[in-house]
Amino acid sequence: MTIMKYGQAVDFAVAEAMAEDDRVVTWGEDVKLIHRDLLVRFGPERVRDTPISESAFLYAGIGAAMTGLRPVVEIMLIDFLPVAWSGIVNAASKFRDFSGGRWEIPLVVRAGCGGWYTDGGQHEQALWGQLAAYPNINVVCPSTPADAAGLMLTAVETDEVVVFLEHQLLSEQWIDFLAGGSRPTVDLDHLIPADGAQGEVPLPLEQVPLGRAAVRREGSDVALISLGVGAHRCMEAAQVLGGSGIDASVLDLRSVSPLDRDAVVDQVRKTRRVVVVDEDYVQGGLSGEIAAVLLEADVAAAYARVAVEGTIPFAPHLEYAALPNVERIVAAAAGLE
Amino acid sequence: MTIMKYGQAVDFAVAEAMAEDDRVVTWGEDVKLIHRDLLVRFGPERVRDTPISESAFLYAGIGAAMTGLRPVVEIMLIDFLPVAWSGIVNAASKFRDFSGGRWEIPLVVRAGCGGWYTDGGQHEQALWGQLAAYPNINVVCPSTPADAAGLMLTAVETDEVVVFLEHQLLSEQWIDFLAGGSRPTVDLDHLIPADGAQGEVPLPLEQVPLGRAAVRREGSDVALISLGVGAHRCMEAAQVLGGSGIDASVLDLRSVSPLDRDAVVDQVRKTRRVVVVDEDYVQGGLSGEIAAVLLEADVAAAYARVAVEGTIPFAPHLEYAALPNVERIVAAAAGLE
Amino acid sequence: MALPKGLDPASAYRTMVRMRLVEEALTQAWADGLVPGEYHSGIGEEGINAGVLAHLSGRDSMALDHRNTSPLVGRGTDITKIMLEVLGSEAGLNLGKAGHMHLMDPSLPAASDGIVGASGPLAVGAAVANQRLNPGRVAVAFHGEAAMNQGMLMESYNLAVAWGLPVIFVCKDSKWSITTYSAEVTGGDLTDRAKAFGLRVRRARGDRVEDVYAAAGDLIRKARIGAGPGFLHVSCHRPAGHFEGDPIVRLLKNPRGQAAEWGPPIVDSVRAQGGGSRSDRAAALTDLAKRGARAARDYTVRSRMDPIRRGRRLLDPASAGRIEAMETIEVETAITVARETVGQRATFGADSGGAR
Amino acid sequence: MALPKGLDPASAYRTMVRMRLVEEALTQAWADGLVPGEYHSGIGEEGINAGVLAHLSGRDSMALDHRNTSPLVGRGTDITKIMLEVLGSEAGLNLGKAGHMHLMDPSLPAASDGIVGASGPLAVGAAVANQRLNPGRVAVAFHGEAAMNQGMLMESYNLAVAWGLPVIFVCKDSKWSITTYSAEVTGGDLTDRAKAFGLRVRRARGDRVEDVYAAAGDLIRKARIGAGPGFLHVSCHRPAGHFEGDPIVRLLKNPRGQAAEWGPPIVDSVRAQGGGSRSDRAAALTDLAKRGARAARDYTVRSRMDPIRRGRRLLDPASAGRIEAMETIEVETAITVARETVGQRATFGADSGGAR
Ligand SMILES: Cc1ncc(C[n+]2csc(CCOP(=O)(O)OP(=O)(O)O)c2C)c(N)n1
Ligand SMILES: Cc1ncc(C[n+]2csc(CCOP(=O)(O)OP(=O)(O)O)c2C)c(N)n1
Ligand SMILES: [Mg+2]
Ligand SMILES: [Mg+2]
Repeated sequence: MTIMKYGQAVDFAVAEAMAEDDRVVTWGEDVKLIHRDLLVRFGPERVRDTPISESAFLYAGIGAAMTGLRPVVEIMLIDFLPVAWSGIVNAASKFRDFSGGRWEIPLVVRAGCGGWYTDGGQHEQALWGQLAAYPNINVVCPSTPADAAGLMLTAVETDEVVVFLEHQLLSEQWIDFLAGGSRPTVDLDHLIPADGAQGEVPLPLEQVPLGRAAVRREGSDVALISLGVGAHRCMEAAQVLGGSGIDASVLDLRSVSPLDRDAVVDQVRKTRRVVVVDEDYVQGGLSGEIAAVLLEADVAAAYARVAVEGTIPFAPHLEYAALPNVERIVAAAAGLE
Repeated sequence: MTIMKYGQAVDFAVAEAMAEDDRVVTWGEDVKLIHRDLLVRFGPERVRDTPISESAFLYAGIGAAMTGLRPVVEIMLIDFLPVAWSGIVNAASKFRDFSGGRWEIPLVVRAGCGGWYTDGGQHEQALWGQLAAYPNINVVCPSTPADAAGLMLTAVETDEVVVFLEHQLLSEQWIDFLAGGSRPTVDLDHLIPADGAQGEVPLPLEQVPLGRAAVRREGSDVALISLGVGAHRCMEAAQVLGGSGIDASVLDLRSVSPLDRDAVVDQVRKTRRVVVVDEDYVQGGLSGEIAAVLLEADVAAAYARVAVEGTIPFAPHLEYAALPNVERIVAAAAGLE
Repeated sequence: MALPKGLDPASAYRTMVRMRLVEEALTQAWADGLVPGEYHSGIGEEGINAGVLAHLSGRDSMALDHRNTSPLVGRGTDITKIMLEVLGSEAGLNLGKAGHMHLMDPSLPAASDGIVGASGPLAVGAAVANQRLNPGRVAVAFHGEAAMNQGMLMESYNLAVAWGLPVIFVCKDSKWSITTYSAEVTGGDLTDRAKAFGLRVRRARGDRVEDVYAAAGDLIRKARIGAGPGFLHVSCHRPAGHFEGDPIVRLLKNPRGQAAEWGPPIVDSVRAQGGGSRSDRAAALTDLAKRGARAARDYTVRSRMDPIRRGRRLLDPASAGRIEAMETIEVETAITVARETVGQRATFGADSGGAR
Repeated sequence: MALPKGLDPASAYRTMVRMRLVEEALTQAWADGLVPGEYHSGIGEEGINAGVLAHLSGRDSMALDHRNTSPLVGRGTDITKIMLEVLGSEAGLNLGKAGHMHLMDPSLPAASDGIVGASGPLAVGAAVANQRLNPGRVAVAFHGEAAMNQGMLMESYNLAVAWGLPVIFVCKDSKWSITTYSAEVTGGDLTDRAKAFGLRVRRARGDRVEDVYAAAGDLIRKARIGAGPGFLHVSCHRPAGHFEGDPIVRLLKNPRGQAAEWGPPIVDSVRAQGGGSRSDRAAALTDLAKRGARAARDYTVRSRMDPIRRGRRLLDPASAGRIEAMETIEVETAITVARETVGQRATFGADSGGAR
């Protein structure tokens, strides 16, 4: 066990994987500086800066993965992936099937995601709900350093495509970079979940399997289901709800795809009330899928969701109101019969 | 009233709108030849061929719409929109909000979608479920010539962004173009819903509102909810189910976003059983959203979905099995308690 | 032109003939209703494909576009399996999952992508892998001239230069993009464009396999020794149009029939009330007429510019005849097997064979 | 160089001073914790912006990138509203919905897009509309040199040429892309690249507003009369780095402090078992050192290459002083109002003002 920061844990796992396997390489915009610790250990051939050409260097990751490498391609922020969406939808998602199952694509797409630090509607999206639609695309977003390291290790070692989302609010690197967290005049501590930004990481690293949720809190009255920063918001909300005698469980999905259907069903079967807390858009994504899982499993439940209902506004108080904050979660949970 | 083919009805509506309003223009790959009837009536300045540059010419549509034109931008097939996805996610979806509501974007994005005619996994996707996630993006897919014309008229006349999806199996133009329907040796009649490919269109054209579903069949035992070709498959399935004494209603959503929540709730409240029939991928899209709508409205229902579970395979019999065919719908409906 | 060093004309000719025969077998199967969906043949591109492929060996990578049959045939992928795949059989190269736009042969390796422009960055990725894991191996991307307006392809040129990769981009310039005359939607000259990214550029005539061979050889040799990427621009002609059933080809072959179909609505539209001015409409008609005339010119040069007819002259008639006979037997056998496997079918869908 | 015809040096200087003062007011507010998130200033780009803007009038369109404050200031957008928006107030230009990366002023019209490269195709779209609805109006896209590797921007060059549009692409070449030295990831020469698309190309020095004015004027005049699009390449320097709080700038300003933070993990990593060879690691360190040296060179030329210092020489000191005084008053007033509106805040989130 050792204490690590969230971003550090991700890089630590990448470093472990790179040390283990020569075929693991990484590229993306500014990675040489952002991941300078990887650069100086593995050299400029394995840690490459790219031009601002997301389509080409993502597709190149696919091509490289099909030709023997195991690339970790960094797309900076997930908001920029739409520039290269076709690589995901039409290539990464399809080529194994097109080959009749003969061709694996051991590719990790790494990107920051999520908001709360006020960077505007084009730099704080989650987009995980839509990504999860495409066949053969695994999508994960860890909420703690241990999961960050464990899921990254799994992501690099699996022969499948994994979109690995680092929540920007949890990552010390992104907060410094994007929120100007370096300013002594700014204090984001009340927004940043301490347990998420820093925490214990098992050594040697342990893989965290894809598609396995983690129960963060057991409760009998209502299940709060989320991931990333949302999982922490749910913990806080559970605390508040506890104060009014509502006993909430918190399920941290960790993976959006594959989705841990059993865990969802187990929790909600107990509580018969569920609030899905999702930093992604309300329609077309994760929160609806959870509803479908419940109905398919024939679990009758009072259901509510707290998600993003439009463009994330820039002004801090508007942004806060638009994101799934604790107050909204508590209100939704308390409002369920 | 007059009889029109599906693709013809779309072009007819575009022509009406262009004749009405000088600011309506259209561009895309090969539109001059594909929509030659528009070209010869409105001239080469208003009907333009583009280079194969989806990102640029979609974004250009946004820029033009913000500067006084009302463009109908054709992306050929929706499978190619991922190349330009950022234009939807980061611009078309966001700019009205970014402007504080001051800037409208009267843009239609027109594209073929959907399968059944065996064109492989990169040319037959629906993708409507994910598109519906993005704020301020309306998404429609008509199932009849009347709806095709009526929805296109609405799409061109609204000040919002509308993704207008023409189902390729219903469109005589796309079937000729992509399925080689011109071959005397090929007969696709058993696959093409006759009522969808051709039908009555009111004259003068009547707008079909966005976000309004149409009840195609009233029934009391199970609600089949779909759109596009799926609506026709549901009608056929309802027929079959009727034979076994199951009385099915069929709801044709027409719009994926906005979604006609009331119509969904109304139907299922009556039947307490629902099958969502969706040509899009099973996760991350429409079918989950319908489940959420039901749970949010507190409608307990037996729920099943028939959707696409992986890459659409090329071989005709595999493709047929992978798409939401009548047999799958009937089995799903019959399987509900 | 003297034959370039290293070119075995018999082998190049055999490759071209084999490609042509396979394409003809498949286009015939398409016409017979046995190939579902679209089919984009590589007829007319044999000189390009054979000229480039003659330099590839071992596990050099190929990234292909929608005209991928011929390059696979030329690299030795089992033609029966290709045919079965294109005919939609589970016994096909990719178990019936791919179809002709996505033929995949990991054993070469070669991947096809139906998204225009994607072959470029895919080849770049393969080249990164080769550079690191197997120095000396190259990756070749095949794409059309119209694909050069697709951003990701241009991005991939830049990336290839920036990273000094062993990749060669082969631009097959057919002058057409489906029904669009590429020059009408393209700014500047394409070789200038490639040069401006810092690519080493060569040009060749696609109807002369020896010309392609020489130009490609130069670029591929340099790429192999780590001297960076190359761009090969090759002219070609596509007598069959964009795909089988191409409406422009139908128009050219059967002007009356097509006019009967297209004419009345065009006439109605030209006359319709509301819309463009008289000169707008006239300009539109001129546009269409010009396109028709260009198509008539470009689509009918088959025999004169046929790489196979020209390639035949590189060897003596008797050897050429022997090659043709042998290849014909192989291809005939393959297509017969494929046709028998899928059986007769006039319709697609659930019951239309292929499972066999 | 004699002053180009039509340039009013006082007006250009006033524009530049106003831009600089607004940027300084905002970067100070950022440092004070009043601007949430990122802030990319246009300090160093005033010569470019003023030189181009001097040719715009009426409803010429602008499509802007992440450095959009200065062009809006130069076109006359209310600076208090800009500041309120950047400080996150609902009283801002865009009701607090946009923030600094997305400032929108439909009344100009001008749109900003934080997605690198998007300004190009947006301007192309505006140009299509202008061409049809308001001949004579132009659209200008501002973008960086690194944006030229983004496919959609290159696509938009081609589209502009193919459609003969009244659009001008202004490439502000800062040599840097965040922390990446652009030349390291870019093939060929950027003006060659633009030329190869068929764009009319001019170059200018961004520290000389008169030079920019002359080059831009030529391109804009031609675009207005329908003679097609242009590309203007302008050098510039960004002494403040990519954005406020830029880690490289922090390193340059406070080498010891930053070294204390970055050093130990770097040393650990260089020494870590497993990984690259000794020469891989040495190459990596050389890489970083080279980058640092380049930054030290490029980021510290502020005074020598400052467009405002140079621009001041174009008029007599007294007039310059008057302009500075007047603009200072206006900008001071605006930022005071903005600061008072949002109040003090050391934290972002629900309670952090802005609603006022
Ligand atoms: C991104 C994308 N846009 C459009 C298409 C449709 N499409 C298929 S082939 C083609 C034309 C390609 O022209 P070119 O690159 O010159 O190749 P050619 O067909 O002439 O060999 C188009 C537009 C596509 N497959 N992908
Ligand atoms: C598509 C996309 N990729 C990456 C980014 C992150 N990003 C913002 S600015 C920038 C660098 C832009 O460099 P350049 O175009 O030279 O402009 P400069 O910042 O130097 O003015 C990058 C990579 C982005 N906003 N959008
Ligand atoms: Mg072509
Ligand atoms: Mg720059």
